[in-house]
Amino acid sequence: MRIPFGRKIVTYLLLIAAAFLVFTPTMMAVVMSFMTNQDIMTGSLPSAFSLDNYRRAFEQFPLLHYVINSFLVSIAIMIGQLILASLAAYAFVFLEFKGRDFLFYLFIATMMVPFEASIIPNFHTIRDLGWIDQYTGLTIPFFAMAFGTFLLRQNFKQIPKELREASQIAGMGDVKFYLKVVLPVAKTSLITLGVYGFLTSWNMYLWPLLATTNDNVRTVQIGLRQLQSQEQMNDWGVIMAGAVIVIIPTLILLFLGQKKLQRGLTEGALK
Amino acid sequence: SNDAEGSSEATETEDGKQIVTFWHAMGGASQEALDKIVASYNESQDEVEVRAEFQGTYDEALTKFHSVAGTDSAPTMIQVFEIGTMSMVNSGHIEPIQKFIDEDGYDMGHLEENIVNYYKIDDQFYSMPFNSSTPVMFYNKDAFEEAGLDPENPPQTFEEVEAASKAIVESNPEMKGFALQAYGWLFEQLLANQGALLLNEDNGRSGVATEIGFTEEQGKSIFEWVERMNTDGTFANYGTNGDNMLAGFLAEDVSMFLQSSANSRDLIDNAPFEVGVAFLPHPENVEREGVVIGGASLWMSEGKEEAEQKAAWDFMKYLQSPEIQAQWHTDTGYFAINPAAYEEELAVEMHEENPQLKVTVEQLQATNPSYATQGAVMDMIPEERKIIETALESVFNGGDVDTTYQTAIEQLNAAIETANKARGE
Amino acid sequence: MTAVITQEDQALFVRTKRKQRYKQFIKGILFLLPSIALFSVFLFYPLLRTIYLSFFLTDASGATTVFVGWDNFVTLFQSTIFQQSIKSTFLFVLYTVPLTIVISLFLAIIANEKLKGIGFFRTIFSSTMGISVAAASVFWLYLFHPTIGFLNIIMDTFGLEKVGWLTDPSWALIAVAVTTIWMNIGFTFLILLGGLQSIDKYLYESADVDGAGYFYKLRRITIPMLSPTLFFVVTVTIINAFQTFGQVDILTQGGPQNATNLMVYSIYREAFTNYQFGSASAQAIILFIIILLMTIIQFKLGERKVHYQ
Amino acid sequence: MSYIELKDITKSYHAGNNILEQINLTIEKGEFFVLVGPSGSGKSTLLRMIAGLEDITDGVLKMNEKVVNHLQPKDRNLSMVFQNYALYPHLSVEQNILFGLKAKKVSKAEQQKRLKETAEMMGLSELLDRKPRQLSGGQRQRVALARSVVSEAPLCLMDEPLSNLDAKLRAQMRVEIRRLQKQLGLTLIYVTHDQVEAMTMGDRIMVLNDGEIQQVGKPITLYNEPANLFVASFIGSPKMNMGKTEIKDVSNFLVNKTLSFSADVRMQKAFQVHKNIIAGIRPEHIQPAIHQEATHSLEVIHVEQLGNETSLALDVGGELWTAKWPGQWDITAGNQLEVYISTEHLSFFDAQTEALIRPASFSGHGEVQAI
Amino acid sequence: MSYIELKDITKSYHAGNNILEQINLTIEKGEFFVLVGPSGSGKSTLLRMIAGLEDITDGVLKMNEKVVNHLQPKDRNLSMVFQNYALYPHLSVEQNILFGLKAKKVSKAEQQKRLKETAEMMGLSELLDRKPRQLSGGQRQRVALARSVVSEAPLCLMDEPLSNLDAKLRAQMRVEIRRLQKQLGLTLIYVTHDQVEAMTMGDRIMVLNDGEIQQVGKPITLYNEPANLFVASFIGSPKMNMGKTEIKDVSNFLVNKTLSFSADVRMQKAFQVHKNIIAGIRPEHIQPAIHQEATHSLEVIHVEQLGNETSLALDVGGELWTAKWPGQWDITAGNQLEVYISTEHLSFFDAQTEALIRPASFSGHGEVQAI
Ligand SMILES: Nc1ncnc2c1ncn2[C@@H]1O[C@H](COP(=O)(O)OP(=O)(O)OP(=O)(O)O)[C@@H](O)[C@H]1O
Ligand SMILES: Nc1ncnc2c1ncn2[C@@H]1O[C@H](COP(=O)(O)OP(=O)(O)OP(=O)(O)O)[C@@H](O)[C@H]1O
Ligand SMILES: [Mg+2]
Ligand SMILES: [Mg+2]
Repeated sequence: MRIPFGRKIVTYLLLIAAAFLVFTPTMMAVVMSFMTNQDIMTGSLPSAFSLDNYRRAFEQFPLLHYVINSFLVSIAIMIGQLILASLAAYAFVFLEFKGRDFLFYLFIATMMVPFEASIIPNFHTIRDLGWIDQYTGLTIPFFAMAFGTFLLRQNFKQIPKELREASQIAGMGDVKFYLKVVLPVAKTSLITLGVYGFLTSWNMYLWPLLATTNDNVRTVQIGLRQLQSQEQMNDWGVIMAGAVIVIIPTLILLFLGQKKLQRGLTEGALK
Repeated sequence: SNDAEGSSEATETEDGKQIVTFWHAMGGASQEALDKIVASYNESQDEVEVRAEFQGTYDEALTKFHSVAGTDSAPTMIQVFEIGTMSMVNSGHIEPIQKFIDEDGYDMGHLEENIVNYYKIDDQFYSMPFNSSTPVMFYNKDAFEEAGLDPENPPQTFEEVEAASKAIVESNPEMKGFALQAYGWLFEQLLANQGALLLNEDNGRSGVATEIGFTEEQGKSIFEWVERMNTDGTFANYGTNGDNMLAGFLAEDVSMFLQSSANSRDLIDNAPFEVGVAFLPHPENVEREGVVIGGASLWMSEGKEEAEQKAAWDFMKYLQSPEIQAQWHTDTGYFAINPAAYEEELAVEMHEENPQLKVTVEQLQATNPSYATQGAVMDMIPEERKIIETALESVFNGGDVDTTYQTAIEQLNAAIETANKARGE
Repeated sequence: MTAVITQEDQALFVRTKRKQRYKQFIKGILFLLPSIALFSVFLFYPLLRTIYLSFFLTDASGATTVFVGWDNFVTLFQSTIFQQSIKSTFLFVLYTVPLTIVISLFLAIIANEKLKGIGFFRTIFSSTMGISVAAASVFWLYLFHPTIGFLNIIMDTFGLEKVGWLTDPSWALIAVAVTTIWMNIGFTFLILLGGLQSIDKYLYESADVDGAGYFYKLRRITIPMLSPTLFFVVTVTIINAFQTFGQVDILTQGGPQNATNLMVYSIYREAFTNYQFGSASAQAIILFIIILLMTIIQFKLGERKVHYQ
Repeated sequence: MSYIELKDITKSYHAGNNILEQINLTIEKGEFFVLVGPSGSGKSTLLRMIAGLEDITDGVLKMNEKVVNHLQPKDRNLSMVFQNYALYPHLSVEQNILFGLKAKKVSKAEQQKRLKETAEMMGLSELLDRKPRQLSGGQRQRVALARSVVSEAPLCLMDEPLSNLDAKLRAQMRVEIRRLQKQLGLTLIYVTHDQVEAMTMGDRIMVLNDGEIQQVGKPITLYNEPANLFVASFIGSPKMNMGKTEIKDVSNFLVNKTLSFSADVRMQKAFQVHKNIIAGIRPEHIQPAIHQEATHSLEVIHVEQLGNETSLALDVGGELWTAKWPGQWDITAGNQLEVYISTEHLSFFDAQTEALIRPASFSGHGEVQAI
Repeated sequence: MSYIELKDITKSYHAGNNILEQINLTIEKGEFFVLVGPSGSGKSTLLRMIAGLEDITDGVLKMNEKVVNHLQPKDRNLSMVFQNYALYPHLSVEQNILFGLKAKKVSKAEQQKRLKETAEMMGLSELLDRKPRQLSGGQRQRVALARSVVSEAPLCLMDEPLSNLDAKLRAQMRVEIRRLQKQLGLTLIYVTHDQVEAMTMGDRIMVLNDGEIQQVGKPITLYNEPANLFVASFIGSPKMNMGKTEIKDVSNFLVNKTLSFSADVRMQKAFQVHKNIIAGIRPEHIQPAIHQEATHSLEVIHVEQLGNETSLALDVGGELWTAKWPGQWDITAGNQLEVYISTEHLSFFDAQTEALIRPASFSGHGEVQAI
C-alpha cells in the first residue's frame, strides 16, 4: 500500500529531526577526534582538522589485534547465547513440565543479580578453572543469558500454535521443530538478540580486563581505556579517535542487522 | 586460545630469559613513557625480559591483584597507588623489598627524602617508590596581569587566594577566581600543609589509627575558606571531575586551581596563556608545613621463584637510575624520585625551557619532614576520601559548614572503626 | 461416565501419563541444562556467596574475617547515605524507564514505515547501543561541561542560566538519567522495531478498511499486539535502570552529595575501593530483593494485560 | 475390523460446559467417514482429539484396538488438513509439502516422486517456489491438502479441505481424494459443509449437533430416513419443508392449516400415539403438476433461477416453503401455482421428541427406476 | 449512475507477470456484483485493489466519478470481509465487531444497537466475550462478516464470506445479506465459489480467468449463453459436457464420434464457417427417456446418489459425461441407459477461438412455463 505524500513528508521530517538529536553526541565525538587537544580543552571551535589523533590511537596499542580478539570473543558469545537462550526459551514455551514456571522465574531472577556483585566470585571460578587469558574465560560465563531467554520466550509465544500442531502431526519431534520451524520463524528476534549479544560483548570492559592479564586475548575496550590516564591531563582527541574506530564496526553490524529485520514472518501463515 | 597460554605460567622465554611480569595502571601518555623504559631495559641486558601489562585503573589493578595474589596468575611485580599501601601490607602476599635491599646492600639514601619518608613504614621499605607527584596551585599569569596582580608573586595563603580571586572576578566577570576539585587527596594535602594529621597515632604510623587526627579548627578551615569564596562568588564548582576543571582552566573560565603536579607539562603546553605554578596555599595563621607525596610504588609478589624476584629487583633498580628518572620526569611530569636526575641534561634542558616545572620540585624539597607530611597510612583511606568529597560538594553547593563537618567526622570515625573491626584484630 | 473405562485402561492411563510427564520433564531439563549449568556456576554460586558474605566483615582480598550476623544490614538501614542511595535509585528508575520506552517507541514507529533510506535512520537510531558505556559517558561528560559544554552553550545563547549539570545535586541525577536514556534508546528501539515488524499486516489492512485513523490503529492494534515486546522491554529496562553503574562512575562518581550514588555504584565502591565486601554484599542482597519484588509485581500485574497469540 | 473407536468421549474447555458429550463411534479401516454439523458443533474439536492435539476430557479413544488417549500426535501416524491451513510461513510450497516426509526420513527419490505427483494433482506445480503469503486462498488450501495427501499416512483427518475452491476444481478434487483413499486404503475422516461432498464421498456420514451425535449412517439413509427433525432439516439443500400437522377428520389431515392430505391406516394409528406431529417434505417433492394432476394450489412468493434448476418460495399457511424444480421455469412471483404433492413423500416426526415417526416412501414412484 | 469504474486496471507483483490484465468494468450504485473464477485467478487481488490495500500497477480506478487510485483505504468508506478473516486476535468478538464503529466515533447507543442486531443475525450473541482463538472456523467467519455488516458502509467487499458455513446457515445468511443490501442500498462486490450463491444473489456476475474478464452479465445469461468454453464449463455444476463435433453428412453431425444429431439449416451454415466445433450439453439436459422417446443409449459408468438428485457418469465415445436427474434413481453401473437429448439443448463453440457460436435454445420446451 502506498504511503500518502503528506505523511511521507511528515515522517521524513520527524526522522531527520530525531536522527539529528540521537546522533549529535556521536557526531560531536567524531568531530572531536579530528581536533587538536588544545582546541578541545579550551572549548574553541576546531582550528584545524587532522588525522593525527587516529595515527596516535593506532600507535598506542595493537588495535588490529584487539579488534580481531573482540570479534572472536563477541561472535563466540553471540552464538553461544543464541543457542542457549533459544533452547531455554523453547522449553519455557513449548514444553510443559513440572517446575517450568519456577525455573522461569529463577531465570528471570538471575537478571537481578548485579553483575558487579558476582564479578569477584566469578573471577575466582575462572582462575580455578585455569581460564585466565583464555578465550573460554572471556566467553563461556556469558553464554547463559536470562535476558535473551526472556526475549525469545516473548517471541516464541507469538508463534501460532497451529504450526506446532502441524509439525506434531507430521511426526516431528521437539528438536526438529525447534530447528526447522521455531528458529526460522523467530528469525527477527534472533537477529535482534544476536546484535545485542554481539554489541554488549564488544563493549564489555571490566570482565575482559579481569580475565586477561596480557595483550594476547584482550579486547578493544581495554585498548580504549589505555588511552586514558588517571593523574594527568587526558588527550581527548586521541580518546575520541579510539572510540570512533571502535564504533565503526558496530555501526556496520547494526546496518546489516536492521536490513535483516524484515517485516512479518508470521504474516500469511494461517488462514 | 593456544598462544594465549604460558604467559602466566611460564617464567622463562624460549631463549632462556627470565620473564618478569609487571602489572601497571599507566594509561595514555604515561603508558607510552613506561613502555619506552621497559623496552630500553629489555635491550640493555639479555638475562631478563620485563613484560609490562596494563591492568586498568589503580583500583582495578589492585582488586585484581588481591584476587590472584598467591596463585600462579599473580604478577612478579605490581604498581599500586599510595593509598593501597596498607592493604598491600596487610594482604600477606607481598615480599617487602627491604629483603632485597638488605641482601643486596642497596642504599636507598640517594632517593628523594620525602618520598622515602612516605614509603618507609615501621622503618622498613615494603615497596619501591616509582611515580610520584604532589599537588600545586596552577594559575593564569595573563589573567593575573589583567587584574593588576603580580603574576610572579602568586598568593601563598588562603586569604591571599581569596583576595586575588576577588581581583580577578572584578577585572573579568566571565572568569572565576579559584576552583577546588572535590577530591579527598587535595583535602589531605591542605591538612598536611597546616601540619595537621589526618589520623591519630601519628597518621597511623606509630600504631593502628582509631580516629581522625585533625582538630576541628584545622578541618573546618578548608571548608570555611571555600564557603567564603562561594559567598564572594569567586569560586568555580567543577565537582569531582578533574578533567572538567582542567578544561575550565584552559578555557579561561577560572584563574587558579589545585591539581597534581603531574599535569604541569600538559597544561603549559596546551594553555593559550602563560601558566604559573605555585605552592599549595595554607591558612594565614599557621606555618606552611609542606606536602605529602602521592602517586604509586612498585611491589614484589610473594611466592615467586627467587630468580624471578631477583630479576624484578634488578629492574626496580634500573628504574632508579638518574638517566631513566630524568627521562621519566621529562616524559610524564612525575617527579624524579632520584634527585640526581635533575642534573641530567634532559631535565636541565626542560627546566630551562619551562621554569615553572621547578616549582614542584622546590615545593617538595621545602617540605618539613613530619608525621603530617609523611602522610597517613590505613586501609580505609579510599573511603575517607569519598566521605570528604561528599562533604566538599556539600559546601560547594552552599551547605552549612558546621553540620557538614560534623557529619563528615562522624562518618570518618565510623569508617575507621569498621575498618579496624574488619581486620579481625 | 467412567463406566466404560476398565480398570486396566485406568491403570494404563495413569502409567502413560506419569511416563509422559517424566519424559517431558527430562526433555525440558535437557533443553535448559546448558543454561542451568552455566547459571549455577556463574550466577547462583556467586549469589549464594554474596548472601554468605553479607553476614561478615572482610579483608581487602575479600576473605571473611568477622561474623557479624545482621549487623551489615542494620548499619545500612540506619545509614542516611544508603537511604539516599535507595531514594536516588528509585527516582532514577522513575526518570529513565518511562522516557526510554516512550522515546524508543516513537522512534520505532516512525522508523517502521517503508520509506527510501529508512535503513540509514534505523542504523542511526540503533547506533547508541553500539557505543560502550565508557565512550557514551565521555561524550556526555563533554556535553555537560559547565562552560565549554554544548548544553550550557545552548542555554547561554537562549539567555538561560547555565546549569551545573553534574555538580548541582538537583540536576546531576537528571543528567545521568538523560545519558542513560540516550544509551538505552538504541537497544530498546531495535527490540521494539523487531516487535513492530512481526505484527501481521492483515490486521492493519483490516483496520484501514474499517476506517481507523493512524492513532486509533496505534492505540488499538499496535500497542496491544506489541504488548509482549513492551512487557519485555519494560521489565528489562527497569532491571537495567536498577543496575546502572558505568555512567555514574564516569560522570559523577556518585556525587554531588551522593545525589547520584545509585545502588550498584554504591556496591561497587564499597567492594572495590573500600574493600567492604560484607557491606557490599548486604547492599547487593537488598538490591536483589527490591528488583525481585518489582519484577514479581510486574509479572503479576503486567502479564495479565499482555496479549500472546 | 474397527480402526478407530471412541467410547464416551467428552470434551470441555471449561468445566461444566461440554463441547462434546459422550461420543460413541466406531470407524472401520479404509472407511471414508464424513462429519457434518452446524458451525460450532464440535467437528474440528473431535478431529483434533483424534489427532491428539486436544486433551480428551473423558472417555477412551482406541486406534487399532489400543488405547491411545495419551499417545503423542506424532506417534499416531496420521495426517491432517487444518481448517485454517497452518502452513509454515517461512517455507516454500515445496518445503511445506515435503516437511513431513523429511521428518519421517523418506528417501529423497521417493520424496521427489510423491511431490511431483501430488503437486500435479493439486495444480501446484507452477507454485512450488512460492511462499504461502504469495498464494491465493484456494492455493493455500491446496497446499494444506497436498501436505496431507503426500504423507500417505494410513489415517487422514481433513477439516473442510475444499471450502475455498471453485466448483470445477472441487469436483476434480473430490474424485482425486476418493481415488487416492481407495487406492491406498486410507481411513479418512472428513469434515465438510458441502452436501455434494458429504453425499458422494462418504461411506458413512455422522451428523453432529451441539456436541451430540444425531445420526450415523449411509448418506442415502440419512437423506431418506433422517432420525430426527434436526437431521432432516440439516441434510439436503434447500432444507426440508416442515409443517405442523393436525387431523381434520378420520381420513384427512391438514399441514400448516393449509395443505390437506388423506390419511391412510398407518397414519391414523400414528395420530393416536403421538400428540403433536410435524410433517416434512423435501423441496424436490413439491412437483409441477405436469405429468400428475395438481393436488394443491399455492402462491408463489419468490422465484430464483439457478440455471439448472429453479427454486420457488411458496406460501404455505403463512410459512415459506421451498420447491425446487429442475430446469428453468418462467414463473412470476405473486401467481398461484398448481403443484402435485404425494402423501408418500411426507415424512412425519414427533414434535416433542423430534424423532422420526415415518419416513417418506420412495417405492412405487416413477423416479426410482431399474433399467 | 456508475459507482465504481475500473479502466484498464492491471496488476503485477513482479514486472512482466500480470496477475490482472486490463480490467474494464463498471459497477452501479446499489448493485450486487458477484465475482467468480478459478482459484488464483485474481479475485481477491481485484477486491484488495478496490479497497486500496494493494497498489494499482496501471489503470484508473474511479469511485463516484472521482479517481481514487491514491486514496487511503480508510477514506474510501467501505467495508470488507477478508478471505482469511483478519480478525484482531487480541480483541473479543464484541470489540472486533465494534472496532470500525469506534474508529468512526459512532455514538455508544448506536453501536450497541447495531451490535445487538448484527450479533443476533449472525448467531453470535452467545459468543461476544470470546477471543477469536476460542471460536470455531465458521464462527470466526461469521465475526468477519458481522464486522463488515455492522459498518453499514455504502460499499461492501466480501471475499468468500460464507465458505466455512454449513448449508442451512448459508442459506439463511444468503437471505440476510441480500435483504440488508437491498434495505440499505449497499453496493456489494462479492467473491464466491458457490454456484447457488452466484446465481441467486448477484445482479450481475463477472467471470475471471487468469486475470482476464471472460464474461460479465446476468446470472441466467451466463448460464444460458456462456460467452466461451471457459464460462460454459465454469458456470454450472456439474460442469457442462463437451464433445468434438463432426459433420457426418449434410443433415447430420456426430458428437464425440458417438452421438448423432440432425442438423438444421443454421447449423449447416455454421459448419461452413467454423472448422472445428465443440458441442456442449448441460448434465440436466441428458434426460431420462420417460416422457420423450429415447434418442440415444449410453453405458452407465458410475452412479452417485445425492438424495435430491442422482448423478450419472456416462460413457460417450470414451469420454465421461455427466447426467443429473432429479430424485433418486436406482440405476446400476455397467448397464445401458436410454436417454433423451434434444438438439435444442446443445451449445456450440468454435474450438479455436473458444467463442460461443450458438447457445442452447430454451424456447418451446415444456420446462419453461408461464402460468
Ligand atoms: N504477494 C504475491 N506475490 C506473488 N504472487 C501473488 C501474491 N499474492 C497473490 N499472488 C498470485 O496472484 C494470483 C491471484 O491471487 P488472488 O488471491 O487474487 O486469487 P483468487 O482469485 O482470490 O484465488 P482464490 O479463489 O484461490 O482465493 C494467484 O496466482 C497468486 O498466486
Ligand atoms: N479454546 C476454546 N475455548 C472455548 N471454547 C472453544 C475453544 N475452541 C473452540 N471452542 C468452542 O467449541 C465449539 C466447537 O468448536 P469446533 O471448532 O469444534 O466447531 P466446528 O464444528 O469445527 O465448527 P465450524 O464448522 O464452524 O468449524 C464452538 O462452539 C467453539 O466456540
Ligand atoms: Mg471447524
Ligand atoms: Mg482469494
